[in-house]
Amino acid sequence: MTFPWLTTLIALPALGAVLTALVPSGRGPLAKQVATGFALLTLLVGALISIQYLFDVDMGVESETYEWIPEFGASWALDVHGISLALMALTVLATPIVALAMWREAEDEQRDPKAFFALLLVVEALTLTAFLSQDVLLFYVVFEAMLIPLYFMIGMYGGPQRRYAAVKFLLYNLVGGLAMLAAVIGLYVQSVDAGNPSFFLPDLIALDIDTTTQWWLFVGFMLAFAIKAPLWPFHTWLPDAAAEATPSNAAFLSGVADKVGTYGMIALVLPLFPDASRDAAPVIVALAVVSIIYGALLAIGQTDLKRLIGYTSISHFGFIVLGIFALSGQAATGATFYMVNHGLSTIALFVVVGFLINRRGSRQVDDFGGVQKPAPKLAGVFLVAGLSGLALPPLATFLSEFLVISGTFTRYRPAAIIATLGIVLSALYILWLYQRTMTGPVQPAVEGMPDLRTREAVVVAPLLALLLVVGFFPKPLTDAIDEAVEPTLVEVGVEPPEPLAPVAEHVEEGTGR
Amino acid sequence: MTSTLSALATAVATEGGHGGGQAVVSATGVFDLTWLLIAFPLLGAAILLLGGRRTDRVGHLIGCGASIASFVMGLVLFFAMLGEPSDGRAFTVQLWEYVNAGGYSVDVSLLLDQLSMAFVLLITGVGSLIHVYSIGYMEHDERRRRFFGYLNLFVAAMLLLVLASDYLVLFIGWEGVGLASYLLIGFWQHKNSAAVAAKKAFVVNRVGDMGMVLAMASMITVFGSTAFDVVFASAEGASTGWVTVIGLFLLLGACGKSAQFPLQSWLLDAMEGPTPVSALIHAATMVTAGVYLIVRSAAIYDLAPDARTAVVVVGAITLLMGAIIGCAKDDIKKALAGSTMSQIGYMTLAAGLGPAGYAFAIFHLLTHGFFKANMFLGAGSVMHGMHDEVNMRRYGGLRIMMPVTFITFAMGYLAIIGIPPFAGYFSKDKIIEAAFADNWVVGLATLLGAGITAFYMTRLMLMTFFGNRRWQHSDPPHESPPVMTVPLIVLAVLSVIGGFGLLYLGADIVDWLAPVTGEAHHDLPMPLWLLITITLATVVAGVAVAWAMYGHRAVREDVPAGNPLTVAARNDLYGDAFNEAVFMRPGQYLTRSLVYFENRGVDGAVVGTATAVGGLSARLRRWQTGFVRSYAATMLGGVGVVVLAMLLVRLP
Amino acid sequence: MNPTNYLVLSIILFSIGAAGVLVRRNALIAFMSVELMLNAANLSFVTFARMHGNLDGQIVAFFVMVVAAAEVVVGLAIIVTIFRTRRSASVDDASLLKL
Amino acid sequence: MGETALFWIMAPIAVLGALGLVFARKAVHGALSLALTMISLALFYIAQEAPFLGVVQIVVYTGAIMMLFLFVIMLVGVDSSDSRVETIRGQRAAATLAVLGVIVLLTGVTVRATLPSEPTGLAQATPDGNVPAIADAIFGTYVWAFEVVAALLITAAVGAMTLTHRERLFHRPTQKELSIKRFTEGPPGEAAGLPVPGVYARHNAVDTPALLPDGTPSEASINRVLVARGAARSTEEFRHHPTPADIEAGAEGETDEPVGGDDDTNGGERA
Repeated sequence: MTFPWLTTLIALPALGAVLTALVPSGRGPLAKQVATGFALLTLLVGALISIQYLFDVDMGVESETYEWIPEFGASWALDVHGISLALMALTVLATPIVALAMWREAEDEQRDPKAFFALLLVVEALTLTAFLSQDVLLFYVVFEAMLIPLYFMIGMYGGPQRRYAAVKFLLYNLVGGLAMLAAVIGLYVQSVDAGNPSFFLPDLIALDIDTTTQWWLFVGFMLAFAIKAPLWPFHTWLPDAAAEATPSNAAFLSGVADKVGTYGMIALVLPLFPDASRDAAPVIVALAVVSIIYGALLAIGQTDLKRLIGYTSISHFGFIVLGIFALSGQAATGATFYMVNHGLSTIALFVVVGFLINRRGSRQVDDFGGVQKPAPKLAGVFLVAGLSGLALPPLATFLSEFLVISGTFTRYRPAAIIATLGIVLSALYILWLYQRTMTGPVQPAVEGMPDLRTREAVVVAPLLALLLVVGFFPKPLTDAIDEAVEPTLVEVGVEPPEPLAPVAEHVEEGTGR
Repeated sequence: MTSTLSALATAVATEGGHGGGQAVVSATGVFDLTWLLIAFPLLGAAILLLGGRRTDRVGHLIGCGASIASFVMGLVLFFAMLGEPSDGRAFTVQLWEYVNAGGYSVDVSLLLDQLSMAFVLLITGVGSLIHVYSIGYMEHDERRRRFFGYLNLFVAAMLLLVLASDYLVLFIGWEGVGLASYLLIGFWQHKNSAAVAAKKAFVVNRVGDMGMVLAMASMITVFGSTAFDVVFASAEGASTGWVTVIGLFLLLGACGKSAQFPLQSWLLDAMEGPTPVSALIHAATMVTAGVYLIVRSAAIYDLAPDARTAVVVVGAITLLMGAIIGCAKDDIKKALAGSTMSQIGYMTLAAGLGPAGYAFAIFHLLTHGFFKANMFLGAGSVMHGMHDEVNMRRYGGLRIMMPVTFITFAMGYLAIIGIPPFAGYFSKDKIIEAAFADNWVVGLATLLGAGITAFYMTRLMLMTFFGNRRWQHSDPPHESPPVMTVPLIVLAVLSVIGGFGLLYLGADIVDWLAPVTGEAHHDLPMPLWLLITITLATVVAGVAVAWAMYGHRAVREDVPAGNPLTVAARNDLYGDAFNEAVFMRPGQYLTRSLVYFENRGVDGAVVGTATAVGGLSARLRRWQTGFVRSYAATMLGGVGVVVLAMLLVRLP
Repeated sequence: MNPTNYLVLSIILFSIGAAGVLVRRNALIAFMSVELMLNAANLSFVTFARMHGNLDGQIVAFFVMVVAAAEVVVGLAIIVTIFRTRRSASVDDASLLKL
Repeated sequence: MGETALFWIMAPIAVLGALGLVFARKAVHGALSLALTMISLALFYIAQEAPFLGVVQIVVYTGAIMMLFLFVIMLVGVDSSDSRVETIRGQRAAATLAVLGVIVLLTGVTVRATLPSEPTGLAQATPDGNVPAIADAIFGTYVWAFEVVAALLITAAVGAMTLTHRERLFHRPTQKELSIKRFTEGPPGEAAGLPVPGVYARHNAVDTPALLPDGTPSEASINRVLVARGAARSTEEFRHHPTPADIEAGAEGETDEPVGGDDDTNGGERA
């Protein structure tokens, strides 16, 4: 019996949440320290697990299965593969950063920070469970349970319209969850019919479900994930939530928690319903392309900083979904890689925008102008975060976007060409935003705006540094992802496209490609 | 610098045979250190940009040091390359594996061959001179350290661009120079016009990047790789349709970066940046990246005649457009920018001519790098002395006040209009020859371009350095300090001897490049002497017309109304107006209507559903009377239904 | 005698009890109607116990009685409390459980 | 044979009792009809080999539960009778529909079911007789349920006490305090206490008002509960109409105001 590292990884933030909640009220700083401490501990364990899978060092991490509801064949089954590894790493990394970023947000709203930090850890624990779960019922339970802490985080600590945004967020996702519940039950019934009642993912993947049933179940799962992800036209909760939640909360929501949706698509939907996925891929690809362009155009048209970032996320989620349903190894690897990069990049953007809003006391783009002059470092990190948002090489976002586009190009050429327009539009919304807020004559209201503080620098620096380092050396991560993506695509039954032209012989010998 | 060239020439002289597709070998010895070329400026940029205020005092020295170190490294590599046989001068340096996804793998590796060597020397050489020049030019700017950081970043990215051995890695450098260009155009961020120009440059370049991305995606589809060796070696196996598509996509990318029609509009606005930036990025190096791309992709264009035709057409259009715009501009930098567009049009055109033109494109690129950098820096020197005045109608008679600037500028002037034996004569004449050999129409376009070039450059010279003094400063114009004039002198010398040196001192640049680009001989439709005579006659005619208009008569300080062509040229031939009417305005309407649609349509549907459910609930609420007997009746009815349902299910 | 007769009687009593609950406003009568329904059910249990020769039916009836006794105690206490505050034993007067 | 006779006699009685419950205007009548039904059910239990249950039915239901109902009915008002007008719209229709539905449903089930025409009987199940067998079951198989039910009963008893208990908010005045209060605060006419009702030969009853010395009937002399129920007789009926001679006599002395009734202040004492 080896040490249950994966369960420990989930238990740590859960324990941290309990301890944070137990801190006597009025001792805000202590609560924050406890929460951040546990987030860092989780990061340590997460790093240990990552090292095993990224660099092939045996740390004794193994998949775990414990009985949960044996009557239904439901179990507490955890495992790590490349896709979940990438997202697990993102989650454990993002949480302490977000915790540090929201250090003063609760106080700014005149509220006790205790609950805020405890809820953050709860979301972390649930998100990690979702990424590591090998049991569909467990996945469903945490998928839904995640809504509750997020609902409170948006509804208690946000802007003036926070209740509206929180209810909208909750209702939207509950609708999706309902459809998914029906599909989960349907899936279970399939396993019962096959004589092996189980919620265990590999068992379910091994089932041979007829195409019509697959379609229904596919629609149930996809609706939930498309709302969560969010995919056009199920996206309208995100801009509201992004605008009303506190910046760090919005960062965690769209940077990490929403990845459960895209993770579900690639890790559950594709292997579980290969025939339906193959048949529906053109539709989903079309929706994804619409998301890309639509999100980008709306981002251009926004006047609210946080809403703008929210719409950019919709555009980027479009790329991720496009990559998943392009059904080529390259695009799927790119999409998973994109999830991580988009997480880092969006968190950086939201957090920096949060610094700005916090200083100026306004979310309107027009209230800024010439910030670069009084606060050059702030403008610098804003620019780098923005450049990661527009996928500028060598920042890691570039490679993922390129892999998605080129992988899609091998199968769906018109879709890939239209999606490429997103490259131009993203440059337009980011740089136009930068131009309106950071450059030009200094507005009287931003004169004397303080530059980046040490805590803020500590928050942003690791994100940007990671984007750069991963951008230069993506191979360990993409290899791990690629390894996990390949069997998924084999399950779906698509052949990797062969090059159209025969590769010249001497090259093949010469470079060993 | 001069020693470099003579070394180059002698080296070329010793080199014999040629033919495309030389063998590429793994680097050994000093070639293993090729990465240092990029590492020096990259390190410099990192120190300057992350070092903060601590490096303020020595920032410019670090910047120059990094650039010069890279240049020295380039020289070392160059001499090492001379020691190799002429068909064994291509080396790859494998740095690290970049990515392997779904069967597509990329290595970060560098390719050092004759073509990239020429670029390395151009970039680091001219770059170092401009770094030195900037010490003086930016002396009074409080953000000088940052300026040097950006310049170093640019040099590093540009070197990565020309040294990459994979299109994806090339693209990283490609975007890196775009970023540096964005940062440097918008360097004076407090000016709204600078910020807008920077954004415009980046966004227009991104349109070109679409082409790059799609070209790479096509390569992956067709060849399964974007590595130069795989793509070039397998190109013959691909269908002509695909090769043409790739060629057109690459052309789109090149158009963006090199400001070729239809993506030319950003270059004139880019003059908002500090003048050394205009010299380095927007004249000598970055804007020529498109030409490099086309020449580097020779293997693809050789197989795609239609794509080549497109390149020629684009080059010809841009060459004339740039020249016409250059004729009408009163802003000295914009006039030079028009000229740059036009000259790059020449290079693109040459590159589109296939193996017959590749070498001449690069040749002209190098000489243009010398004389255009010279003239931009000269313009900067003039502006430096004229308190940042850029309107030539406020200049006049400056040759007395700024003798060094005048002389060096004149060298550049004579080079660009193609007066023998200055550099431009050799390179441009070769292109005109090749164009005539290819096609009459294209040849006439290049000839006409040469005439117009002579006209607008003469106009620029006359308005700036001759004629009546139209400036009213209490403080008269003064010559720039030596730190600025020395680079000018070096570049002026190169403008004089560059062309001759590269072509005749020893041997031919065409032979030097032949292992990379291949070689083709062309037959002229007329005797060579006749063509040279015609060309020179055209140039002289252009000069004469300009003299008649601006030397003979006094230059007016106010702007004359001008004929429709002049007005059109002043408005950049309505390129911006076209973009605004066709892309910006409809785009704004689209965005606005989408925002409306989002709020009313998509979100409206959602909120409407919620409201409908709410209304329905309000009605259903009336069932809740509070009367326990009603509830009991409902319960009994419910029990009945449940029992019935159970019976129906259970009973047969 | 055919035991089905008892069952039919039980049905009739049960239905009358149900009707009493539904139509009578007086809380006491409604409550007594509930008791009638319980008794009707008990009759069925006892009948079935005899019909199948299984004592469990009687045991269930026994428990029903005990629970009914407990229910009556609490129910009457509630009725008395309501009567005290409202001076009325009509169930329709206590209709506050609504929006 | 005997059972058949018993059934056909007692079954109509049981149904009549049930109908009486539903149609009785006064709750007390309903309670008595229900008691009738319960007794007949007890007989059915005994007839169906369940003597223990039959006895329990009589003791617990008829004896205890129904008495409890009667007590509460007395508390609420034994005489009050309900109106038959239905106030909830559609309630009667809904009730009819639901009840008919249930009848049809249950009858349908019973008729369709294949039931033995002769009962098996409990002889085999209860070799030692009914009561020991039930004891075996309750304290054997169902002992857990039995214990839970016991707890339930205790809880119900405590709950009922808690529900009906009224906390005294004020100090309850003693008789002594009340009489002191009468003398110190009340009108002098009431110092000796309120008049007692029913002082006539004709109506020696609590529902007739007392006549005060001046001949006016006193409302204060009648119990409030009777007044509230409308069971008290009218005071006008007993008013003494004075003759002219009386008036003269009255004019000589002071005319006392008739003792009016702020009887609420002292009502508590009489009650």
